[in-house]
Amino acid sequence: MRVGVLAAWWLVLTGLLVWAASRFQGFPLAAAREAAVADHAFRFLMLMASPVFTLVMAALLYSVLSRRGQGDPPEPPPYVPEHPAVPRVWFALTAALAAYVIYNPGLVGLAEMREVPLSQLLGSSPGGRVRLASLGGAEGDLVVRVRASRWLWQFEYPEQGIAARELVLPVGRRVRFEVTATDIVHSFWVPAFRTKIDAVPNLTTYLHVTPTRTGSFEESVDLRVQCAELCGVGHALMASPVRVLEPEKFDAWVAQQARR
Amino acid sequence: MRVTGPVLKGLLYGAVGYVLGGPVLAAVVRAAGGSFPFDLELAAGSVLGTVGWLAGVGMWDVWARGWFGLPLRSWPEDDGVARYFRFTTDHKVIGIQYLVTFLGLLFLGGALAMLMRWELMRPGMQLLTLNGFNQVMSLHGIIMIAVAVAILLGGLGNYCVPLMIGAHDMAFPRVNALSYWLTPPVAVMLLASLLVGGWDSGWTAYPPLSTVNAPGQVLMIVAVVIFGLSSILGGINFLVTIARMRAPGMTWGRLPIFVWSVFAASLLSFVVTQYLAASLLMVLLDRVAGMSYFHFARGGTPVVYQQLFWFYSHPAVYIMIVPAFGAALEVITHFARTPLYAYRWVVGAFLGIVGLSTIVWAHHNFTSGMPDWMHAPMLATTEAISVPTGLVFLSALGTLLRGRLWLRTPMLFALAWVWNFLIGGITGIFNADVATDLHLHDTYFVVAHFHYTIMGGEIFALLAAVYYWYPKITGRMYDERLGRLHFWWSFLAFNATFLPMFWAGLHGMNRRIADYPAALGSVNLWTSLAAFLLGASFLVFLYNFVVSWVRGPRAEANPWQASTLEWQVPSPPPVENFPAPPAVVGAPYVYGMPGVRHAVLGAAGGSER
Amino acid sequence: MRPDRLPEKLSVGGRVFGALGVLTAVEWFAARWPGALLWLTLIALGKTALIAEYFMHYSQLVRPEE
Amino acid sequence: MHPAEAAGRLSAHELQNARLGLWLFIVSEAALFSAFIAARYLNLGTSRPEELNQLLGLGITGVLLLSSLTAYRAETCIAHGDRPGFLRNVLWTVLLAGVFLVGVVVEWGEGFHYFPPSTRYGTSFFSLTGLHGLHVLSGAVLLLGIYLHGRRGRYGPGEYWPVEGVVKYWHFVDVAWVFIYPTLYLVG
Repeated sequence: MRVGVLAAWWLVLTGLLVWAASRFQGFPLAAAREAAVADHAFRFLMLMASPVFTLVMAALLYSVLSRRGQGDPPEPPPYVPEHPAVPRVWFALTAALAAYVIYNPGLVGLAEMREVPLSQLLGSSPGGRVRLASLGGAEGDLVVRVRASRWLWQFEYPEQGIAARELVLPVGRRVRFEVTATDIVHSFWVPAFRTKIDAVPNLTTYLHVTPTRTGSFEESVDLRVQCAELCGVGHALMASPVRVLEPEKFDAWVAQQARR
Repeated sequence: MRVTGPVLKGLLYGAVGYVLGGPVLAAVVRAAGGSFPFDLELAAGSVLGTVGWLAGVGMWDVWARGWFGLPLRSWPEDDGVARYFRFTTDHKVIGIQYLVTFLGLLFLGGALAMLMRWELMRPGMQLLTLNGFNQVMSLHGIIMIAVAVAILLGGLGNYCVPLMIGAHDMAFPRVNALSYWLTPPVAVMLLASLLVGGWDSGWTAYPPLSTVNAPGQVLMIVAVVIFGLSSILGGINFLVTIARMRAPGMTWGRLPIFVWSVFAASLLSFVVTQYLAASLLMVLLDRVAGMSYFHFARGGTPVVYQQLFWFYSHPAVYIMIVPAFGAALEVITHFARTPLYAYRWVVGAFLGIVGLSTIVWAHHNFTSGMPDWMHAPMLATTEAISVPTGLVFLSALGTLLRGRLWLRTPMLFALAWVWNFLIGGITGIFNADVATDLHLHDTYFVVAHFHYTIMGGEIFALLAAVYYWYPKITGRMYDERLGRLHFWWSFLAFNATFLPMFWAGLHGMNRRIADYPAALGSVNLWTSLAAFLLGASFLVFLYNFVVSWVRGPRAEANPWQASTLEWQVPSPPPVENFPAPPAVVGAPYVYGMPGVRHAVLGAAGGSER
Repeated sequence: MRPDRLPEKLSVGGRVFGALGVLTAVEWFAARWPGALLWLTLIALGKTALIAEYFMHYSQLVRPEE
Repeated sequence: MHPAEAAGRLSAHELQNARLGLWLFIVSEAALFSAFIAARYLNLGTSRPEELNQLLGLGITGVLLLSSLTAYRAETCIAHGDRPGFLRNVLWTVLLAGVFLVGVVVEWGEGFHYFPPSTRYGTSFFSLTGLHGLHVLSGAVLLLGIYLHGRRGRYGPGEYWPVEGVVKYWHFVDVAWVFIYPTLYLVG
């Protein structure tokens, strides 16, 4: 076996893949701070995975192209004892790589998603009034109560005293979603925000999102609330449009809703 | 009648059992003024029906009569096809029973997948109703899960493990037969659920949906619990067999790697399967006994189900994939004509996977509303599992690079396994990472990921193993040209089907939906067309499998000139496997070591027949 | 296995039963101590060990002649 | 079961296989109980109602422990060839199992009144005692079978695997209760 040829294969393939991964643009619309975190983690994982992927590819290609035997079956090659260091080095390298990926983007990305320092990752979430809570710190500039039922979404704005069947948000403000369900488990997911949380009966879950650009469902299908947990007959169709507005337009919308 | 007698008797007893345990019991209770919900009627009927089936098919005659001090009865001995329709204790017959039954279910599940892809080919509803799609999707899921758990362990594990360790049979031959004969009622119940409204909660059966949907859910629960029992009994049987039935000299360090993988998977299955049974039984209790585990109106806590369920169901994927690792490495080492590289590290990796897999379950629950403190540790343990898995890759690649490759059909499928599982494994990292998983969870990205691991990983390894052991099992050779055609066709179609699904998932296509936004139309059209090609490729396999068994050229004892024990006896092996216990004297893979042997067979055995 | 050892073996069972009874009594009071769950678990594990060792002959698995 | 096995005649190798298999089965069963016990804590922590009949709970716990002793005595007797002692002790074990079941039924009657299955405590109480009760019932039936076989002259020193197996299973049923009792009656 010629290690040099194998290494050349590996370097060439890695170069190609890293180039492709770093230029990868195939993300859906990104309309929130959380989307940027997720997409960054996604791209970073692609970069980290590239050399691993190409190493296996190179070995596979090299062995198929250069290590094919003659004969039916081929004469076995003379047995050479294994060098004991190889598995140890492999183990150490993969363990180090796994440890790094656990740290970044794993724990780092998780902390960024929650907007908390790394040291607080093991803490549990806010509030004595819920036994189980979910992702995100305690505060929000705007509270939206999300109620899922078979098969529709309802959004309440308790501070504004209004309710709607369409999710309308102001751009640039941290929204605290308080999510629950009236019947069975649903999941609150906006693809353009890259995050979701289950809507569970007898439980309130939390999700924090800061929209970073305006837009609407009419412009991009990614701006929709889509149920992501199988909930029976209407599951596929359980979606609501999302609109992200400039703050003043949002205030106007609130005022208009309040009059109705 | 000689062929179908036991099965007909089993069906008759099963029907009687169902009627007595279900409708008749319900009528009696109702006549006495009690209440007897239809769900309970279905559950009681199907349990008693299964008992009746087992009694009719042979357990009464060859087992239970002894408990009452009566002489045992058995059906007349038969070498022909009839023995495959009997309660037989020969592990080779049971292995073939498993293999053929679950290949049939694999094709059935595949046909259901074709239905789904037909519906998903274009946006809007064409072929199925919304509810019909959910039922087809659920049925596809649970059938394929059952296939993935049982086909490699129950089929090839049963057939090969006793042969590979030099035993005459499994440790508990009758328990082995029971494990198999428990599975036909499972299939019947799953299909019969369509008669009572089916069920639409997917194979995961998350409550509270599964506590309030159609009665078909009850049949699904009973079926899965019974299947779990079969899986537990099979696991115990493998553990005792491998621990205590090895031939003289077959030390733990000389076990073929496939045997080790079966051992590791059995270690998992005999414990964690109980958690699946428990979580589904809780759903059943909610339904039939009015309990409040998960039911929303009675203050239940649905999140608890997800913890218990995944405590089984994540290790379950290792019950599926670890034997596939073993089978693929087995094929790779024989067809690379060199000893398996880093054998001890792989064994350690299998056991490491077994250990780690019990502390990773909550990565399925990142978005479920579980306590926040669970995210970080579960993320870490999940990603740590890539380290032992990496050792499996090291072993495969080291063996390939040091060998002289013999590219026959089994080897081609084993190489495809490396490619497919690599993609499946790497995309798993994206699902283990919270920052990316919050978006990707419950999307087609996950669908693509687990089809790459289970279909691309396990089923491709299964195909490698089926082609590899085909001459041993059937005594005939398959058609090599058709085998290669099947390989290239299915490998290309598989990747064409599932690679685009990653893109669809990233772009907002959630899983288990009958309809999707029109923007996702073209990727779905492509996926559907590729899926039909993939489905069609299996017809080549089916043709090759059936026709070669009937008309293929006779196979020699050892067509691959392989070193392990099962190849040192005639194809197919005699009933008693080895005329006398073989003496194992060396490592399992002794290629390129002149004069070194794995085993010496007894005087009457003879390896070069 | 000599028959004359029967009374001796039976008395072992009696002593184990006595120990189990004492542990159950301790359990009854341990439920009121702070950190009861931990104590109760430890006591239950202790009872399990007694039953597995003396009643179920756990060691037979390694030493078959028992 | 093969007549030879029904009488308990296994080779030493088969006996060790059977023992290991039974132990693995017991570990598996323990996992099933542990799932239901875990659900009790996950669902409602350590809270429990005041109306539990503590005296009855303690009583049936004692009865079950005592039945383990008689089961042990039965196995030891047959191992030493004391058939009358064996039969007497098996019968005592079955009797104690019956007393235990009667106790559970009485407690169920009270339970239906104070904490029916639709309440969160009732859910765990009835499923744990029910699951365990089914094991007690099946164990009692098996013990009865052993008794009937034994009365017809089966089993003897060195050939009593069915007795040993059923008795081991019975001890396991006792161990399960060792965990269920504090879970349902004592914590909180």
